[in-house]
Amino acid sequence: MIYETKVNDLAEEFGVHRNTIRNWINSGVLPAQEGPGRRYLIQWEDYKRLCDKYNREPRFVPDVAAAGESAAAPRSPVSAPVPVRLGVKTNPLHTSPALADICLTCGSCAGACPIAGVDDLDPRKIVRMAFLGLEEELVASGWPWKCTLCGKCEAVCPMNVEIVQLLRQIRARCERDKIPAAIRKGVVTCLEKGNNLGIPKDDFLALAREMGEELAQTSCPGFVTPIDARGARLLVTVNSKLPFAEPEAMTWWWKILYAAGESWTISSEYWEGLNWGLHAGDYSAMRTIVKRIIDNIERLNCTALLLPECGHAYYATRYALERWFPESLQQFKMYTVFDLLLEYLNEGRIRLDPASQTKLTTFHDSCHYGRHSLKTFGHGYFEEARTLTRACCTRYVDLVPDREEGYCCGAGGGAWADPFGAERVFHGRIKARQIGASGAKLVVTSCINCRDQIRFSLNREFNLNVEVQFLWELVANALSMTPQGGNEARHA
Amino acid sequence: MNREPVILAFCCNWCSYAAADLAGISRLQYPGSIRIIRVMCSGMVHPEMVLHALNKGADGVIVVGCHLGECHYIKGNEMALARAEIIADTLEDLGIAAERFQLTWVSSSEPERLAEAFRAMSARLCALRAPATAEAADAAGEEA
Amino acid sequence: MSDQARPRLSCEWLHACAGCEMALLNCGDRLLGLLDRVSIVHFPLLMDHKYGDRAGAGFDLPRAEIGLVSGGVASREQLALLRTMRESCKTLVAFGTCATHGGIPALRNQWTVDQTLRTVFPEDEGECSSAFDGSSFLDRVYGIDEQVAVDLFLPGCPPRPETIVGVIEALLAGEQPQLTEKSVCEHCPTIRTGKGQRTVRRFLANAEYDPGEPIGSMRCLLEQGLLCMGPVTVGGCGGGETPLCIRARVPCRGCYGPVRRNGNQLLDMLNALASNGIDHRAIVDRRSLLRFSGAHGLLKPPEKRR
Amino acid sequence: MPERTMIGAVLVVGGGISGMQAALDLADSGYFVYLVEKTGAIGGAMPQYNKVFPTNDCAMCIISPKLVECGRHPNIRIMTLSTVIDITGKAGNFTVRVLEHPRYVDPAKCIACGQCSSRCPRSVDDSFNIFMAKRKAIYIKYPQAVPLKYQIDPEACIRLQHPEKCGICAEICPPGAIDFTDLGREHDLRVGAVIMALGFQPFDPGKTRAWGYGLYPNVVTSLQFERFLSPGGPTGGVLARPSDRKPVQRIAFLQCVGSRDRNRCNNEYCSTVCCMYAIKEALTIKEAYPEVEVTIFYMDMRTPGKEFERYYERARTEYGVRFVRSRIHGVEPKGNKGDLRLHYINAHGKQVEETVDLVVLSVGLETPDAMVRLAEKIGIHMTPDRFASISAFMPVHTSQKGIFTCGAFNGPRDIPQSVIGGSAAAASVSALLNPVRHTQTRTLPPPPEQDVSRQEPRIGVFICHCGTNIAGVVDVEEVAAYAATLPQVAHVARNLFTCSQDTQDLMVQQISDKGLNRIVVAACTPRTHEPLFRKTLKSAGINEYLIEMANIRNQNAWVHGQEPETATAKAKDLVRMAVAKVRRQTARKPLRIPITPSVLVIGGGVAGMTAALNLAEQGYRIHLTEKTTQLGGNALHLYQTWNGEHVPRFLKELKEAVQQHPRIEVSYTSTVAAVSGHVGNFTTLIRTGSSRKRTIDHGAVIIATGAKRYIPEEFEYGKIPKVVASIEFDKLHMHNETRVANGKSFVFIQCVGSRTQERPYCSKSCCTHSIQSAIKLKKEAPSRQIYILYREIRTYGQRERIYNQAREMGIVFINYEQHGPPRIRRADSGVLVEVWDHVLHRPLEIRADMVILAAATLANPEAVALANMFKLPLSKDGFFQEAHAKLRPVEFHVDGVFVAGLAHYPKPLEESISQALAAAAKAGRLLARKEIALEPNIALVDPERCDDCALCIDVCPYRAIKLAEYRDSEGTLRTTVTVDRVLCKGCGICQGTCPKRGIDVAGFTTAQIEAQIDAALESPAPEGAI
Repeated sequence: MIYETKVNDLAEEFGVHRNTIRNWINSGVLPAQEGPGRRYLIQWEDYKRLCDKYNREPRFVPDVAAAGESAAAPRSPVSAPVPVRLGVKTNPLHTSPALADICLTCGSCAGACPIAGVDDLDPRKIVRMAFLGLEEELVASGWPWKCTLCGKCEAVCPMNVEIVQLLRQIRARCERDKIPAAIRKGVVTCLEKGNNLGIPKDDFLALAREMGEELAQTSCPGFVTPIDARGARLLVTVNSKLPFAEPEAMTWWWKILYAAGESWTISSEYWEGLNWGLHAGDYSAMRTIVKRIIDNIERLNCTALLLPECGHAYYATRYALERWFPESLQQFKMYTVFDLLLEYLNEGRIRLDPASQTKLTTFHDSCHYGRHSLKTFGHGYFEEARTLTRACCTRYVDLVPDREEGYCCGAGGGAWADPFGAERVFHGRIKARQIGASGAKLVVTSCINCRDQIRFSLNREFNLNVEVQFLWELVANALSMTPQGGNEARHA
Repeated sequence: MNREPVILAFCCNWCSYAAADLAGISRLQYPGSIRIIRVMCSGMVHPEMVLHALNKGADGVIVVGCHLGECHYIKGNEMALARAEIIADTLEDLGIAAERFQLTWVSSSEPERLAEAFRAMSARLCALRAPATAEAADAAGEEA
Repeated sequence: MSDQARPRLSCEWLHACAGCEMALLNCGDRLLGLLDRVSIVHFPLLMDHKYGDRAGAGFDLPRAEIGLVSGGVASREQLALLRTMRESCKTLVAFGTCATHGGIPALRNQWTVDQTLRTVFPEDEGECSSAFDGSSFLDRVYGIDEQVAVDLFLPGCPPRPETIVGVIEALLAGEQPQLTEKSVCEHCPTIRTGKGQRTVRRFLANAEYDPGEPIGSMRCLLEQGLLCMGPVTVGGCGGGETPLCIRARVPCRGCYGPVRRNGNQLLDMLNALASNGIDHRAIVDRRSLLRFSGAHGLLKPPEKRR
Repeated sequence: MPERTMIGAVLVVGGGISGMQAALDLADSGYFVYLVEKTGAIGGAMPQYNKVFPTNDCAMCIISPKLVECGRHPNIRIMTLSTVIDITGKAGNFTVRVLEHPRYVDPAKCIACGQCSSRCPRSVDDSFNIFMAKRKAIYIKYPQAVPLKYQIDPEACIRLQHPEKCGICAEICPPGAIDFTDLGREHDLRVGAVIMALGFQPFDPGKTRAWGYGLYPNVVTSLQFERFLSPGGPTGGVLARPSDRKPVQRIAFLQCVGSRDRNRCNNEYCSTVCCMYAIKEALTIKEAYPEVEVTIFYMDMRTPGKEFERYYERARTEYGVRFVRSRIHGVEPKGNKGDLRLHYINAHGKQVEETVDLVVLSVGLETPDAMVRLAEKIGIHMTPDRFASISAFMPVHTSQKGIFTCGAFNGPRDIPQSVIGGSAAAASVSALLNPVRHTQTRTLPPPPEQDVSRQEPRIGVFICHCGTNIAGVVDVEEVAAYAATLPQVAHVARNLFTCSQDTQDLMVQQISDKGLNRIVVAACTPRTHEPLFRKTLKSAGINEYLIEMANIRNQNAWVHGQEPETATAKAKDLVRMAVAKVRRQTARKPLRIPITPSVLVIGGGVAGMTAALNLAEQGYRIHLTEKTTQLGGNALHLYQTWNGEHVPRFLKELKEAVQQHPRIEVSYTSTVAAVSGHVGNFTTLIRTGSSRKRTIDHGAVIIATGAKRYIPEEFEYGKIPKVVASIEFDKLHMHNETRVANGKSFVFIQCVGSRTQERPYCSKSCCTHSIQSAIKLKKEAPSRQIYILYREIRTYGQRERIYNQAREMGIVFINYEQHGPPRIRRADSGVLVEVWDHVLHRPLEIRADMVILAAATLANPEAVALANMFKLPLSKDGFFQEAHAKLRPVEFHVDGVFVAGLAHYPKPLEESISQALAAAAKAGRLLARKEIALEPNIALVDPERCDDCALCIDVCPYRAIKLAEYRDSEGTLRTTVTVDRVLCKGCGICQGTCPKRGIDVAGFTTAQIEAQIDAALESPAPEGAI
């Protein structure tokens, strides 16, 4: 039985780009023969296997296969799998009814999840398995790691089942040597060496100073990278990926802080702005990393904190603060990027020129700043992001859907670092489709994972051909650097 | 003259007359030569009334009752059904085309079904007329 | 009373059997009284009377106050005769069911003249056939009221003698004769409950009854499943007593014609059966229900049926 | 409460169907009713609907007679634009402060001519059409509104906002009804009782962006969709996409929007009605547009009501509506052409993405905040779901004595439940205020009637413009001129709205001025409006039956809208036909017979006892027959109601109350042996024990014969002792029998014997019942493993709470619909149950200590005999078939007989009690009249023509025709056909049978029909006739 189709049709069917289909064909993931009229001939079994892989209802079902596939037909006891014995074991995942018991099995979560069906699993099945006590199977499964913990499932659940929490618990229960190597390594390195990539302190400090000098020469006269500036108001962390891979990206924030006349500092120790304890389900690591930041604030006598690059880092830190160090939140103010930028804008400390960006621009919500913050902390940073973006461009368009209903870029929850590239791209197909449909040529986001996924992966896989910027990159480029009396004075 | 066939419709108060009202509410359109006579039940219509109407020049007669089993009066429509057979027999004996009489069921919520029955009957009667008209035309031609 | 002074009675028969005339003669003593009061000016069955120029323009009939016409109209000659009767009589009575509704001869209306002739006089059976070319036949048998205005309808096959005399006497007295407009059932004493058989029994089947008991203890024949035409047939045969056929414990055959002048015995009977849930299709030849009233276009030849 | 301080008037708050029903029942039972409605017209939500399930009746058509009835009832005072501010006093004697907001139009003057509206320059969104159409600032709520009086929307009115501007309406209003100075008024009403029928509001899905409501034009709510389907709606009943008016190819219904959701809203309850209305809307589309693909996305199809399951099945199999068990998480646009994308997981767990043209959100019901506040103010307790808190045993009583409640304010419910609630509340009020019955009501004596039988017909023809409905198509003037040429027509008039109150007055005047004795109204349909005109004739002093209507609107102007000439010609024909018919119309008098003021209640279960007790409190004598030796019926097996109330205690009190009531006589081991008589005067033979018989005379009868339970044949029932039926389990559980006490693992299996091919109906109460048992088991020992194997969990309404509670407690719900029923095997020390999981699609194995089968409720087989005796229809499933599933839920077409409880259909206790009260209300309403007027449109024998051939006797479906014996003047025994005036319903089957026109239904005689035929065919010679 042969399924005859075109690359375009198949791409549409699976929601991926035709490049991805070609990649699959070329790499042998999808064995196919080139047929007449730019069509591909695919064996039904291969096509079925692909559908099964993404658990999609095949569009084409040959009559013969359909007869054998009828779901309503009673399954013969011979071929039936061994029944799951219920009620035999108690379930350690079962810590609260809100994690699974209350589930209506309505399917909302599975319908909303961009990677539902991958590995024949979806959020509903995960919840059901947890509920029915199939914990070992769950922990052994790769799915909780392919999941970006984007929380779309949770947002749509009519019963408020805490699916993300459940998945974190599953991740946490996984043997440490079984979790994806990159994440494990990141956490371990961070704990041992202070940052995920193990960048030595001297290298970092040298680079920071050097970049500061460059900035002073190009656009911010008199700028000096403030390191361990005691008594500075604001402690700013650094995502280790930046000094490692694109140091100039650090300076966008610096330029803004400079323009706003902020009193700020970077810590020479434990400057890492990532917290992969969250992704690893390793609460102890998470706590340790946050404690380091608290220590830095106390040591440098700061009164405010900014984790500038990463949605998850903000979330993990805020979460840890509320959970383990609630008193710290009394001592300093924790800014999101949006809070800080809006404060500058509203107080007139920075001025932005919308004409600096004329491309059709859109904003992509980071799950952690948006949905998760809304759910956990009671406020999602949706409108702030748009206010800021709109202030820096002439033409703006929203992605549909967005805000609370937005889709993950596909690289959250540590997935950018994980070895599940195919699933990550598959996940990102919806984001790519959204961006394509919006017609935007510039995508602005507030998280480095999102940026990287869209900029490097989705752009390539889906021929998006869009520019991707950090929000603060956009802001930095839109800054009107007219001489402001107080700026230098304050730096001096 | 191309006149629309005159059709008398006996509609029962509970279903078909109600459907005819609803056809109006729904703004369904049907031929303007239908004349509805309200009866309480399709079982009220004496076969003689059908013949009388046809003898008096109606082109067709349609009796419309509730669906079988749904008669407001338990079994009036079954009665109408039994009578429809004898009406058909009698029409045959009288040499009147069977198409001129019809019995059909329409519930109070099926205005479209009623309108369609009217339209269909009108069309059937037109078709019936077609050969006759042709003959008449021939005859007229001969006379001329 | 002198012949001159007495009102004149004219009697003519058309497509008829003479039964009605025989019934008139069968009224016993009252006939004598009647003969004293009328002058019979024309009565072909009883007395020879020249019709005048048969081949020419028409008939020459004497004028009369009362005209009785029996039989339906089946031929051109009968039609001409009827018209002459109409012209010559002041009050014209349709006499007997053939005159009022066509009667038995109107059973012919089921076929065309041609078919009738070919059936009755098959060509290979002698020369008789050639004698009838059929040209003198009308297309069907008519009740006389279909051709001329009729003043009084006196149905029956034949009408009851006493009723005939009663009608003539009433007319002589200048009164409107009282004829029942109700059905045979009116004076039928059989027991009716409204709960009948659901089937029609074969015609040959006998009614169930106790011969020793009076008619009034017999169950309604229709309810017994016998095809009794009583409900759709105008009464009068029993003269206010038990109808004649019922007296003989056989079902009414419908010989007085429909209970309402314009009624259709076939339609009414079938409707009565159908309404009562009786399988009317079990009737072998339904058109035989019009055996007495096939005129007025109620029976038609098959080819005319579309 | 001393009787002398009690007040025989009642306040009904809310003019929806429930409130209207309560008002009508009370007003006819001898109480004066104030019907307070906050909008400008009564009717509530129903007028907005296109059709109603499962009968598919046109909603407007079935409600409009009730609207009119309320509108003209001498003992109902409708107060529109009014709200209750405060209630003080106590049961029997309340003072209610009502604020009447200004209408700015004097209802006494307004003739509803519509000129104001047509000239009003200000258009605003019409809330009646859910903002999909416009209305003017001066408007009527809907065309058939009662009262049909215009009102000004002060927010929209230019004049009221800017005193110097506009005011056009006041300038042109013919009767000068506009009054911009109108002020609000406060009324203090003194009443003995209050009924709160506050109703509901549809959930607003715009509160969240997920469904795209308000973002994408092709996402609509079910109520909007209802308006789309409605012929009177914004599209005139044509289905088109809101965004581009293109035809629709694919429609998706999303269920549970605003219901069963604690995330996007706080409505945890099930809204009860959405499944059925979605099916109804789907069916309506499929009927009109069979090619449209319709999909309903749902969690559980909740179709537990009578005939609901068949409706669902019909939608699925006959009409091809697709049902997908999957809750849709959200709606996204696809492309920019208006298409919508749905992504969901199908029953097999596969991902599916679909594109549809239109998404219909099946929005739930909720109590408006204002109503919650009002309830709080007057001290009515509310449930966590924000509905009135009621006991299952007293389903229309609020926490405040003397204040009753009904309709959707008591929890989400459908129309029949609301109607039942309205009647039940009326019954409860009747019982409370019985001592002061008839003290506040008034009866208007009819004017003396003149005898027109010897007069030459003088026919008055009134031709209605119906605004532009008729006059916009038909040349009314021409028709009027023509009508004047018809013989015996003495007067012709044209009216803008013949049905308006002012025209009625005019008609009365003209009948007297011109000496008219027969009336033709050429207007709309007699089905809705004839009663109105009859009343007018009556008040003009001529017999109310001397009228005929020519239906020139519904059956002419509206169906030939494009052909004005044809329509005008047809209108003439219709008028001529009506004139021909009315000429032969004769005066008729309804037969008035006294009523025996007692009621026979058959069946001593909760329904029967409730009805008996209420009627006894209403002051009537009751005879209650019970076939067993004790009262209680099926409730004897019940332990608690869904919300945990203790049934045995309630039952004991009820039994005692019934047994001790002086006006109730109970016959045990008794059955009905024979019935004769008719409404108002039944005579019933009761057989007690094996031999004793007695005869009872009664005016009405309530059938409450209950139901029986299904004895399972499946699931090894009867073979494995640990497999038991739920009712047996309850007994074991109540006594804590060892199997239960020691049990660690319990499996409940639902739908045993229900929803099968043989019994395609849902037994309605089993889901709730099993869940309750499960919760109780779990509460006793939380370590117990409890599994409920189901097909659809049907915890409708606020019962959803216990479903949620059960899951929260860890009870496992497994759906066996897809993979087939569970398999039961005997195991060493218990039972092995194998079933496939509906999420994982894997087999599960449960070692159960007990398996409990939720067995079906079956119709009582004895119903057949009873149905035969009372000539009542039974449904296909053997339950009594009520007169109308929607609006006459306890009545039959046979008058004076009512049904309640399980005899009608399986239902939970509180619904049985409600229905019993409703049946009591109907019986009480009947008996309160003291005598009964029987409709005179019945068969009459013409002795001139009838000759007793007896052909008509057997055809009569009501056995109303008999042969009576009599002796004629000569003393001979003769028979004659007679018609029982009470039994005859006027169907005319006899008339269609009689070969001699010996029997005719008055008003539809053969002579009249013949005259109509002749008149119809009298029109200009049919040239070219076929």
